[in-house]
Amino acid sequence: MSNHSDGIGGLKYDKSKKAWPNELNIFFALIIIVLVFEALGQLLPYMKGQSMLFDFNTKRDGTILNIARIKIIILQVSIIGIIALGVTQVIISGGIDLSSGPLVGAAAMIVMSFAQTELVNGNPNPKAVFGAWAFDLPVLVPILVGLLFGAFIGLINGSLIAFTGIPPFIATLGMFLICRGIAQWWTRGQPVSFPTDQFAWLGSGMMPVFWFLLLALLFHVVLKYTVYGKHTYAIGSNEAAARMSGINVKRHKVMVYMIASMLAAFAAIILSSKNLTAQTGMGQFYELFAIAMAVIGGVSLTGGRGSIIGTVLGAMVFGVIQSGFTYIKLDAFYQLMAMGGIIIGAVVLDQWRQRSASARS
Amino acid sequence: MSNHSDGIGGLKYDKSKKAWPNELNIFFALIIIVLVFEALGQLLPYMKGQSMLFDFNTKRDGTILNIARIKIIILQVSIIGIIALGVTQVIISGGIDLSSGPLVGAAAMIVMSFAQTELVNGNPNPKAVFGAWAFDLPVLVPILVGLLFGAFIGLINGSLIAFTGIPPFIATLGMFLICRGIAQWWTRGQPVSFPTDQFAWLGSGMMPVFWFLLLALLFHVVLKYTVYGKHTYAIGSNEAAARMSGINVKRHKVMVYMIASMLAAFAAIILSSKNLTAQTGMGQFYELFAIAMAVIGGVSLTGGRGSIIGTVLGAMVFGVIQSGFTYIKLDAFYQLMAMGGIIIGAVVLDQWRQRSASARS
Amino acid sequence: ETIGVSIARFDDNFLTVMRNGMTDHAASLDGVDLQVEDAQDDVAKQLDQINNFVASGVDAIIVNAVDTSATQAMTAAAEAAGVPLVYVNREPINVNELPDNQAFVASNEIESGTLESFQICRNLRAAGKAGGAKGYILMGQLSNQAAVQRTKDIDDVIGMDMCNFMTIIDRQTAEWSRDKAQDLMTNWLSSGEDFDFVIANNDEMAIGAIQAMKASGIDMADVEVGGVDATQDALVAMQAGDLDVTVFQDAFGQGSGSVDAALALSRGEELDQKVYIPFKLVTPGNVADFLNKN
Amino acid sequence: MSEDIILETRGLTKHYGGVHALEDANFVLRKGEHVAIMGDNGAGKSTFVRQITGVEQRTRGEVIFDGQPVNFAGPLDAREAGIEAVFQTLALADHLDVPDNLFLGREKTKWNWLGPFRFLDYKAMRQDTLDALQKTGVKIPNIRNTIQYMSGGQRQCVAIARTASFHSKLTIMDEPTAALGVQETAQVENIVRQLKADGEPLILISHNMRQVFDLVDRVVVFRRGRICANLDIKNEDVTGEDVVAYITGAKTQEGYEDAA
Amino acid sequence: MSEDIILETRGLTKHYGGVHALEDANFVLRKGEHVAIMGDNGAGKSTFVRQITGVEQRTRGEVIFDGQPVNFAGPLDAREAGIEAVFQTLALADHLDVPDNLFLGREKTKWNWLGPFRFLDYKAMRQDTLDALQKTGVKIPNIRNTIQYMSGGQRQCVAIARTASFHSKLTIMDEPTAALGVQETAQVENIVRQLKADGEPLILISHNMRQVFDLVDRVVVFRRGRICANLDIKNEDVTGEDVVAYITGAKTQEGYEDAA
Ligand SMILES: Nc1ncnc2c1ncn2[C@@H]1O[C@H](COP(=O)(O)OP(=O)(O)OP(=O)(O)O)[C@@H](O)[C@H]1O
Ligand SMILES: Nc1ncnc2c1ncn2[C@@H]1O[C@H](COP(=O)(O)OP(=O)(O)OP(=O)(O)O)[C@@H](O)[C@H]1O
Ligand SMILES: [Mg+2]
Ligand SMILES: [Mg+2]
Repeated sequence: MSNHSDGIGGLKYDKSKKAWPNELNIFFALIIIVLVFEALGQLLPYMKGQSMLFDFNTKRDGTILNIARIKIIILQVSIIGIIALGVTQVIISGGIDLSSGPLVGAAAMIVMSFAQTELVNGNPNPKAVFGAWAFDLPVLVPILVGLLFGAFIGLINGSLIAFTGIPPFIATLGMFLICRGIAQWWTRGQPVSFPTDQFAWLGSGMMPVFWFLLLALLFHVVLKYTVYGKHTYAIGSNEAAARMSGINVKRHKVMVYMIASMLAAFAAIILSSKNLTAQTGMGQFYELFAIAMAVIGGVSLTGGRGSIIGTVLGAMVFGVIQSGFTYIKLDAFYQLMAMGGIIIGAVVLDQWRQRSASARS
Repeated sequence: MSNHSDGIGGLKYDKSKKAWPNELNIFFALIIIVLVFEALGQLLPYMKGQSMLFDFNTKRDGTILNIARIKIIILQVSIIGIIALGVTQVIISGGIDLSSGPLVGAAAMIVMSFAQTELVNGNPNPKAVFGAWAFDLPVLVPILVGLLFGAFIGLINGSLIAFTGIPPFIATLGMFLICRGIAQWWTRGQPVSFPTDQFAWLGSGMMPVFWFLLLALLFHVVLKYTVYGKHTYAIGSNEAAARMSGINVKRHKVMVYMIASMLAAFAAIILSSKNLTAQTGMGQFYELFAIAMAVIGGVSLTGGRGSIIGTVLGAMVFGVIQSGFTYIKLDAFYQLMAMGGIIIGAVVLDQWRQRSASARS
Repeated sequence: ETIGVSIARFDDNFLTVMRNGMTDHAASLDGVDLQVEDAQDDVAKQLDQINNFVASGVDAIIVNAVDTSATQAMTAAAEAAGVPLVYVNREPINVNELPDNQAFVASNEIESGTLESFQICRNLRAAGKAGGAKGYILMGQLSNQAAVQRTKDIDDVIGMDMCNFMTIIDRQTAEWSRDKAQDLMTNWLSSGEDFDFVIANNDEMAIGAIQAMKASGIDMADVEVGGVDATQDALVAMQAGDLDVTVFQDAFGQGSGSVDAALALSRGEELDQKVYIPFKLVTPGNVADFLNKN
Repeated sequence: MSEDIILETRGLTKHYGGVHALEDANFVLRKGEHVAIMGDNGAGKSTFVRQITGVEQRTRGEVIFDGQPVNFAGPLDAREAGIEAVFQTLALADHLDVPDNLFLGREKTKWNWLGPFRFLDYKAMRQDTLDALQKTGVKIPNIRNTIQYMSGGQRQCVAIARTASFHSKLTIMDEPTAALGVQETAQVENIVRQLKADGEPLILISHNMRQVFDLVDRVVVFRRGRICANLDIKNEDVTGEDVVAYITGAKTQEGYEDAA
Repeated sequence: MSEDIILETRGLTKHYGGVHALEDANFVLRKGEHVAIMGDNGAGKSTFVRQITGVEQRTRGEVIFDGQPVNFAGPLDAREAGIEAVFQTLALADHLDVPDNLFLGREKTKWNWLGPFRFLDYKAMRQDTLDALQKTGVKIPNIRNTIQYMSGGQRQCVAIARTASFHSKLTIMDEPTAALGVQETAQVENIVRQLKADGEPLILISHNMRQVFDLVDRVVVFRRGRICANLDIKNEDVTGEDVVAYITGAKTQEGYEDAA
């Protein structure tokens, strides 16, 4: 971009000391975590010198990389990652969305009811929700139903926040309970299973990763280069100023929450397709982890700051941690503790790097 | 207080139009909710004209009030209410505490291990955690152990937030996971049961209510009339200003989180005593409900505003809702949805009253 | 040999006993490593855990399914990687289509709720209440299969001619928790309605209800209370005459049995693909037999 | 009503709870006229501006803009009607950089068929920003830094540049030079003179007597929430001391005895 | 070093990322002396104040206060050492009322043995607040309203009253009268004169030439982050035009050629 026209005099400005992009810190944190796991693999006696990301026997894939592990690292965070993309916008706009986890549960139940197949191994579908008319519908039907449901929930969230002025925490906490209620009420707690092949394809294999990265790219562009993105940052930075500058803050907030809920609903589609079932408990704690991914990625909970790239890296941190724990065979109790410690550590590291960067310059 | 010396000239000031205290709104919301339940009792055919709070048969207590119901309304929220007192301060100081729920689980496990009795129905205690030395200890031992554990967790939370500058959401989310890990690791998931009689007394009958109201009174005074309280509000209102005014912000934050965690640990003592057992899953979602109680009670999530009276009323809203649902025999699915709706509704009502109050004047 | 284990929930009392059965048994065998993971009641997480096990190159996988209707994707994942898989405790929905290197060691969930409510029905008849008895149902988390199934079992029993004198005043969820059950029961008591039985989806909730009833001075001899699991706390309550019915499931045995099955599969040994472990009814009459089992 | 009135308020009143911040303000501004509002701190000047621009909803009274009674729901409406304002609180988004703030709410864009997702034309905005800032005389080492750490005067100049960059039917400036240095103040005063030359009307709030006498045609004095004087300083013989006397309450103009 | 120096900085420097906001500032203040700092917007004046008061940590350089090299970890340390400051951003807690803000960090209390839980003496603080505000001449209808909605000038007077209420070894005021009305400005200038009479030293940042010439003994001019002139206006023959020339860079004083 233009280089010699960014200032209009005044103080001396030393271009070589440009601010260090936030995302790099997270990237370093990620690398450090990987290195720690690799080191543990070498040091722990019972690991017998195994590596996390490499596979020197090349027994399975013929490459030196442990492809299976690299795949699962990103696969297992793709779905929460999709939610985190929406949550990122919500937080940048100064809000918060607690309803995304339960929304996943409710949307999955509803979507799957429209994606069922008639015959399972030649027998009638034992989990049928509706009558014959709802069997083997084209895959677009459940997708549309899901997105519409998400848009509807987002519309309510957004309207409550924009027009009644209640705190986003409360509006989405209320919606949290409502969505859990919907999920359980839909089939009175019974799971819904056996989707059509078309539907099953959506979340099969590495498809979740594909969707995640595609959407991440899309929303990276939207947040960084469009008016929608700029207004999202402006509202989160100073809502009163945004209003005084002539931004239609209310309408914009409704949009932000609708998009976030539609992303959560899309995550529900992919999730139920991946698991070939929908269950009322699906999506538990997803809202917390989606928020945590965003925050680890540098999104500020007071609004106005953050990026999609950061959130994607934040998601990767979780992926690496989860796979790393299984890889070093950590006990489940210690996993929880270590996960807590690493989340804190990653953000502390980020803070510390930011500070020392500004002190050094 | 002094009445004629609050201004020094300038505009006309009309004393009769004093701002309407926030707490009154919540009180009205509470009354409206009660009235709705009473009306439902009259209107729903299967309720046969029962009343929620009154008992015209006076068959059990000899009074016209349904004492049993009034007791349970407050009893069932007392323990989360104790947590909410601490959370109130944390939020007023501009922070948030997500770790209180899991802290309850971990503290309960630890406390109960020091409160076990030797003989159960004449047989040795089948759930013994430690050896003989830990049986039938004086009740002060488990209490002190619990409070120390809480203080320790709070110290870590507070220090992380104050000294590393990471967002409270992340510090306490990390602690959330760590505490869940501790709870499961303590006995590898086994519940701990059969406390001494002394310990069992702490949370028996209406004792939880007693503790809740006592602590509420204490913290009402602390927040409103002491330097500690004033600084808590100041930090939440404008942290930079508080620092520039010479408040030791870091030390104060550590205190706030320590007190909050000690209250959560105390809640764990009362809870495990009430249930005569400690289990790793205890306290699930308590953090969310404690925050919701505070926010319904008018505590602002951006800091600087709120009161203990509000939080107590917020807790009562939850108590009334929960009892009301059982009273009108609402299905569990609808309970969740209705609870979500009522939480939103109560806060919308509050917002709306505040606005119309300022518009009217 | 390394075996990856995914347990539906770590903070479930029954599953904890089963888990201990696995670890204790594995520790007694030479060269067997267990890697136990907590699926936290999340089907998706469980599937990811299986994939992580595959990436780590484990020799076999044991799954305690969060949701028995979600087992198809797990079977497919393990089959594709060629890793043997054993389902434990909960019968997978695709039990009849399992590939050769998969097996299950489980109980039929329908038994537990049925045994429990039928025994309550018989007790009520014995107490001379066949003319009509009212009661409450305490349900577990509604997102959980066992809760849904056990509640349905109660309805089925009441649907039988022999037990249709029982009527349900109200059914609510206490989410498996003693505390919530205590509060819920107190709420019910405050309506002042008379009742004869309380059927809970697990023991913890039954104990919570008992604590609430005792606190308001109800004589436990007048009320039939049933739970499921036969936990230590429940057995003690039964000895004290508070709890009337519970159902024992050999958690420890299921745990160790699943480890044996997994080892057999990974070594290519012959094995019964389906191992059913029956539930057993526990009443004050035979409580002594179970005291040291779970 | 005569044709050449751009803004008129009748009985405009605003109470905040018990505080009567603005009481019965009758105010007229003609096309092309520059008027200063003066008054003590807390006299209600900014409150008056907030009512006109729709930032707050008035307690009662009428606002007539460009011949139409108006009732702006928010500042967006006011801006669309043609009122540009520099608020005392500046209304800047702290985490955005200078061009973003300057064009907030009316970004230059490409591919407008994309609706809310149309693309920003960063390059054009940056160039225009440099031009607009030049006019205020402020110095900013790097306009792509976020605005949160800029000095008080730099922030104020960004807010002024924003208003000065867009043509409008009425410009309102609430203490625009309060934080400005000597040079910057002179530049901003030049901007005001340019507006006068262009015939654009202006309401200027200022505590600076010299500035007021240099720039405007007429002074309206607020005291304790009421208008207490309306002084035609271009044509009548009014001194700085007179104005101070009105501000402090030593004098009250005929016709405004209510404010005494 | 002579005994009568209260504050001295040597080579004080502050960089924010690439922005060199303050470069090699050598500054001396004698006991009882009143010095003004002037300079363009963004020249680094507030940055200088923030380094002295420990609000930020300097990049390099030394600060010697009252004969001791100091390195304040935060404003609390600076205040305890005896430096009172009115910051340009005012540092007020929006949700508290006027007495709370005035006494923030040094409340009047009872039952002090309760430590951090000692009780506030609201009544005494309210009375003292009214007295302190009186001195600034500001009018506030109800001091028990929260400060968030008060006018710009009211907020500024609260910040000034706070500083003026407590004795100190050094007072620093960053543009204290920027938002003030005519009367209030006069009152605040009286407060400054009183400090002079009491022999308390002062650093005053101001863009108001008249005010500076009325009040202080010496003017230090900042330009582009550096000190470019040190003018003894009491004893030498310096005019306003001279000062402006230094500010704009038309002139540079001998000994400060670096700043050119
Ligand atoms: N939202 C509000 N709630 C309560 N009081 C308010 C509110 N806004 C303003 N006030 C009060 O109204 C009065 C007028 O304020 P205003 O900001 O209009 O003064 P001003 O004339 O602009 O003063 P200044 O010259 O200091 O900017 C003040 O006493 C202020 O405290
Ligand atoms: N935290 C910061 N990060 C980056 N740049 C900063 C920061 N603080 C100040 N600056 C820059 O340093 C320069 C000096 O700012 P300072 O506030 O000291 O100016 P000033 O002389 O007080 O101006 P004014 O008269 O407008 O108050 C400005 O260009 C400002 O943008
Ligand atoms: Mg004003
Ligand atoms: Mg400054």
